[in-house]
Amino acid sequence: MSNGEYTDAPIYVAGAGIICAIGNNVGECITSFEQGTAGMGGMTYLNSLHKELPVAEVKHNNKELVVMAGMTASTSRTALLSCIAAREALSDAGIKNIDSLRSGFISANTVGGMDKSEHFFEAFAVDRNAGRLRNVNNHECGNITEMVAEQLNLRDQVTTISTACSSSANAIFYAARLIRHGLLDVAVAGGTDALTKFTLNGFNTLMILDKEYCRPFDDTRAGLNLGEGAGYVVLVSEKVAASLPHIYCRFSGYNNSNDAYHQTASSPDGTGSYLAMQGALKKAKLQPADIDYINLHGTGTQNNDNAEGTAITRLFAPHVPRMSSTKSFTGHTLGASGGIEAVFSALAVKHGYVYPNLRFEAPMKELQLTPETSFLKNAPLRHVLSNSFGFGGNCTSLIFSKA
Amino acid sequence: MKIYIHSATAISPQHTFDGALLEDLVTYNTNRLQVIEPPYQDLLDTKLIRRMSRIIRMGTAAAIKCLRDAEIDQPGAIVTGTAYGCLEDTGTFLTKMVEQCEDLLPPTPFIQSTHNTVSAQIALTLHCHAYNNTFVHNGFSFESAMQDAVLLLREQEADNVLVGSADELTDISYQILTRLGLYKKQAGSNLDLFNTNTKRTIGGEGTAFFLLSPTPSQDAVVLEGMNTFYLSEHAQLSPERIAAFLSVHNLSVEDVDVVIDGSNGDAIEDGLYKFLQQTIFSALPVIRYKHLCGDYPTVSSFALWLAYSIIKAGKVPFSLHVKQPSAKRILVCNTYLNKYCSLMLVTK
Amino acid sequence: MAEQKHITAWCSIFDNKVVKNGTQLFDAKSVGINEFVVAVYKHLQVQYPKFYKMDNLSKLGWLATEVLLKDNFDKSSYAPTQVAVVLANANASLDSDLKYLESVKDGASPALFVYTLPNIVIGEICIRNGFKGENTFYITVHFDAAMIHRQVSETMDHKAAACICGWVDVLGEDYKAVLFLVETNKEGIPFSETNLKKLFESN
Amino acid sequence: MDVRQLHKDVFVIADNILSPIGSTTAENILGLKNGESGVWQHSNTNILPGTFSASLFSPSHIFLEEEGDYTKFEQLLIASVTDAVRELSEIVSSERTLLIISSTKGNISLLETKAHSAGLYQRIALYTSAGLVARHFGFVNTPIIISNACISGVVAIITGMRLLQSGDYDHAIVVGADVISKFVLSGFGSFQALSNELCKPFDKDRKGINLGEGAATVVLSNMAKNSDDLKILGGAISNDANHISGPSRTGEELAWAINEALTEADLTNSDISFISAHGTATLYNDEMEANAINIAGMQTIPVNSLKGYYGHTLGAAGLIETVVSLHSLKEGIILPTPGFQNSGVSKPLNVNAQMLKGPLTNGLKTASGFGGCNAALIFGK
Repeated sequence: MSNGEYTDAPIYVAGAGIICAIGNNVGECITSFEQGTAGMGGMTYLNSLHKELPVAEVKHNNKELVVMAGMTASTSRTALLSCIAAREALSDAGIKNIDSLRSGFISANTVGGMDKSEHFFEAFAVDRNAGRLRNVNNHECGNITEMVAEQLNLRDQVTTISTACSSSANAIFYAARLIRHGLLDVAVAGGTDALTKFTLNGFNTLMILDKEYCRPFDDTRAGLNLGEGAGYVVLVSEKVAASLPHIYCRFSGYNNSNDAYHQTASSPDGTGSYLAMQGALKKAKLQPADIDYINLHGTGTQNNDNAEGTAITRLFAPHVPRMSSTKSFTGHTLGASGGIEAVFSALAVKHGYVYPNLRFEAPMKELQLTPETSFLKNAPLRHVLSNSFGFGGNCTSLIFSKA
Repeated sequence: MKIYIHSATAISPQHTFDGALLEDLVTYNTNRLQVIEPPYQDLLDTKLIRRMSRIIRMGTAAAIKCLRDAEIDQPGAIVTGTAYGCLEDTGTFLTKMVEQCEDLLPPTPFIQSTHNTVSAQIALTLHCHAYNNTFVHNGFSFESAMQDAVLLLREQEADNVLVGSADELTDISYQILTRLGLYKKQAGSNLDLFNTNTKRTIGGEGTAFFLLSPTPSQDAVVLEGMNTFYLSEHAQLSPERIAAFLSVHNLSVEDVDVVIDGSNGDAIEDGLYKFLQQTIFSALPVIRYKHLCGDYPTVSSFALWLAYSIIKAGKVPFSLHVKQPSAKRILVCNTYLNKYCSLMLVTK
Repeated sequence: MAEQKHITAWCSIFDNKVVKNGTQLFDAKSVGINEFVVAVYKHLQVQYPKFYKMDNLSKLGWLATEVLLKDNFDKSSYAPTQVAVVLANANASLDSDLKYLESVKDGASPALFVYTLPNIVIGEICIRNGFKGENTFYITVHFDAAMIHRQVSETMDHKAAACICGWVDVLGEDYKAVLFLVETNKEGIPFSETNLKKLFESN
Repeated sequence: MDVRQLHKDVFVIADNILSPIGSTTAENILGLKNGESGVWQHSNTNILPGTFSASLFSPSHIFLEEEGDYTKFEQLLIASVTDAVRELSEIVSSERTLLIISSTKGNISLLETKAHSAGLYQRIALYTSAGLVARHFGFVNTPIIISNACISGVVAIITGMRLLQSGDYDHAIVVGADVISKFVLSGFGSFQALSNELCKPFDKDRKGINLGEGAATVVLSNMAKNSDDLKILGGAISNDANHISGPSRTGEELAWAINEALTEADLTNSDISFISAHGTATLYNDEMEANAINIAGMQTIPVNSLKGYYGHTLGAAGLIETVVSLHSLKEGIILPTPGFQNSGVSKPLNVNAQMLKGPLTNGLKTASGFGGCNAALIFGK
């Protein structure tokens, strides 16, 4: 707790990094969008019995990721992904004098070191004295963040947020607030999650996993595909931004509201989603018509898309912006999705990208919402809204604006 | 902006929920201290109580009670810290997943294993659409939540914030943490924790919630300051760091009436506190508390509850064995795993 | 006042028959449209290889114009820009649209795509005859004598001395072309809504 | 006897542009002044291999609050007319009012998604859409539908002008619209006529057109409604009689139409303040237009192409570009030609690259299209 003064000073996105099923870095992801190549497929690295379920895996085994991340062999996949993406973001920002600035790492995840804990439990469930302890040593979400913060030498503010699927969106806006309070000059913010049997089986019990490739916002949608990855933005204060050769955009609005309807289901009228989007607009001092593109939460479940679509219609009609769910490419990366989609949103503002919503054919009957199915470039996007809604009714919307 | 704590509620291995301030201490002869669950009927829907796991029950109940004590219907924000999240459900789902070969698994443990379940359940119970966040950063989970709450108030995003922590120790986690070497090899009475002169500590769990706002009231306690130091090489709670922290608030150690320190019975780790008592705190009464609730990542929330309760009650409980009869300003120093250090300063 | 306009010739191609000024010139029983239009082309004994590249709408309009102008139209008495073409139909270029869309599956063909506009038939007629005057293609559900009369009058009152006008429609095996040559200061049937209607229906 | 003596003045008393840039004329003009363009780069392998640039509505764009069973094409028409006649309800229901609709491909996209049947073919027909639109507003007279390739919009205005001048009607509501779907994209793609970047009309690096979708409406009346209402002064149409998909080699046919339109407007080429050209940015079109403008002796008059803002909106192009030009004239500005840097046509041409300001009196709008058709329209104060 500092005595820094809180100001409404602008916050800028200066760097971006991603690893997910459609690319090991930002450039590869954009190429995949351009070519319409989705990341889903059969299970290659996840060792689950539910082979019938398509997943969007990062296309490397842990050994390869260890080399890419420069971390030790026993590191959780969650941390490896985090480190690769966060490092890309930081080097992309190219902040030369970072050691003389106050730098923080605000990261989110939902599984922590669960990939390793699962291993441990296979033995532990049989014999409480069995199982390699090093596999459970970094089970906690916070450990993942700390390992990466140490790798990247980010020390002034380090914390972890876990609010299910909105986790990393909350991390990003918490980081922005820390800068606005004068507690940080630079923050690497976003999230990570690895595919684990735990989450795959968990979502499977909820019967919201599609056995085919997901179809967000389509009338025939039948659930989500799980994915994995990490996505980070580098947020900087106005002063730091002025010293940088390039920035992506301004991070202008954010809001977290709770649906307070059900532990896992969204309310039919999308109250939480509506409040989050409305709150973010208010924060950014914008009208609905100012938004040019919405990166949807768009998981592809009946419930989410219906609630989100209803909220969008309520808030935006008749000026419904272009929209798409990039989860049709990346799968639902849970705690990483808000970070990955924030990167996509920042790039959208910078380069005028609107991403395609794959496999969309017919709008939901009750809602006439048609997402974009082409990849657009050079679109003059002034403001982009990114939605991330999670279990526990946690709804967060972020707005990225032309700098 | 001054931040006031208007109410504080704790469910812990002691009788902390019913208002009696540690009059009768509960003795444990194990290394695992478990919370004493109060009757929940007045606070939660009976049907819900049965469905909730222990951590969700105690977290939600403490939060509701905290709001009632502050006479607030709807908080302006809900922020929770938990290091481990909902371990009971996580363990149940993991075990079933292994034992049943990923087949015929029940959804409820998975749903309730999500780290933000307590925060969400509070919102759900209150039908509260406001800001809702959960920090999961190990020994700083509660401190992070507190920081978020204070920042929200400074931003005027909320009139008041319900902030708290919840962590549970389950059979599985106790076994694993024991194997990882966190707890003492020999069990003894928790009340003798500081007399063992052995390594390691005892396990604990608990929840505590606070209602923070910038508006003063009769019984409110001021949260004057908070700071965290991370990583051992940075973290040494040196006399200089403590003095610097106090001087930020234009105070010196003479202005402090009582210190609550984070000694946990580990003969080596507690060396830090012994050093502080010989130096900066030499003239100050020190309260130790981890023998009451055990050690766990969000244990500093218990210390803050204790500091609040002492100031509000206007007396230091006899059971704490401190000569000081009352305190107007209390400094809470905590360390967890010798890695996460925090300072909190509260005053009348 | 505008000059007197007269219908100086009319022609219909319909129901496998070619009729000019009320006289049947050619018929070919029980053949499909594709064979029929080629048979008419051969019957006319003209050399115009581009004919084979056209879509059926253009072929039909082109053939009807050939018949309409044969022997009785003195091109040299008009400047190219004095001859207008005003046509209408119900189905626009749908016949070609369907064929084009079918071809897209194997790669879109520019040769087919160009015919997915109804006014291309006017282009083919103008290219054949060197007409450079006003030209418009209208869509009406049925032959609308009043509309044609009005639009042709407008064009001829302002710009044109002669106008080829009428109806050309094709969709699959259904087709009908009825064209009129309207000229000023020439003998013929007075150019009126009633006469257009009467002549159209007589076919 | 000169028929022009019988002419009544034809005023434009209301208008609308509905495009990806905005839903009203005011929004569009503001956007254009700010340099906004609806043309974005797209890639969608389901539609075309590679990338293309086009000005397309957001798929979620809501045109009508109650969209009923209207197709997107019909919604465009209805929305555009609704805005244009917002304060003209008495005109809509008058027996002396005519609806004129211009489109090249109308509902053709239905062929891509719906099962083919005789019923569908009827649903697609432009007369079906025209009937629905007429019923929606309660127009008394049967609408006139013009489908004359890319000059349709200009021809529609000329048609409306003449019907008012002849005294047959007092008002004409002229609306044009086209929707871009796989059908049109693949067709222009097959001609190698699509540019994958912002089109560059008249530029030496021009590589082809951008397609666009949109609608526009003008309400013509034989009585002025506002003090600054502009007049449609003259128009003419011609044919190249050269090639069905390539323009005239000489440009003399378009030049003839321009001269005829000038004569009808009782003006000479020196009375024209600016030209809004067709300017599609294909090699041959732009060259032909340059030739025509030179033949008409107008090569020093500022000329612009609006295709860089809207793309080529086919049956709506003539209307959209006329409405923009009318407002340019009123405001005394000549809009630049987005994408133009260095002249790439063989004849001198005063292509406008920067926004110009000054008093303007009369404007010329030209259009040319497949089938060898050309049209010219003069408007002024």
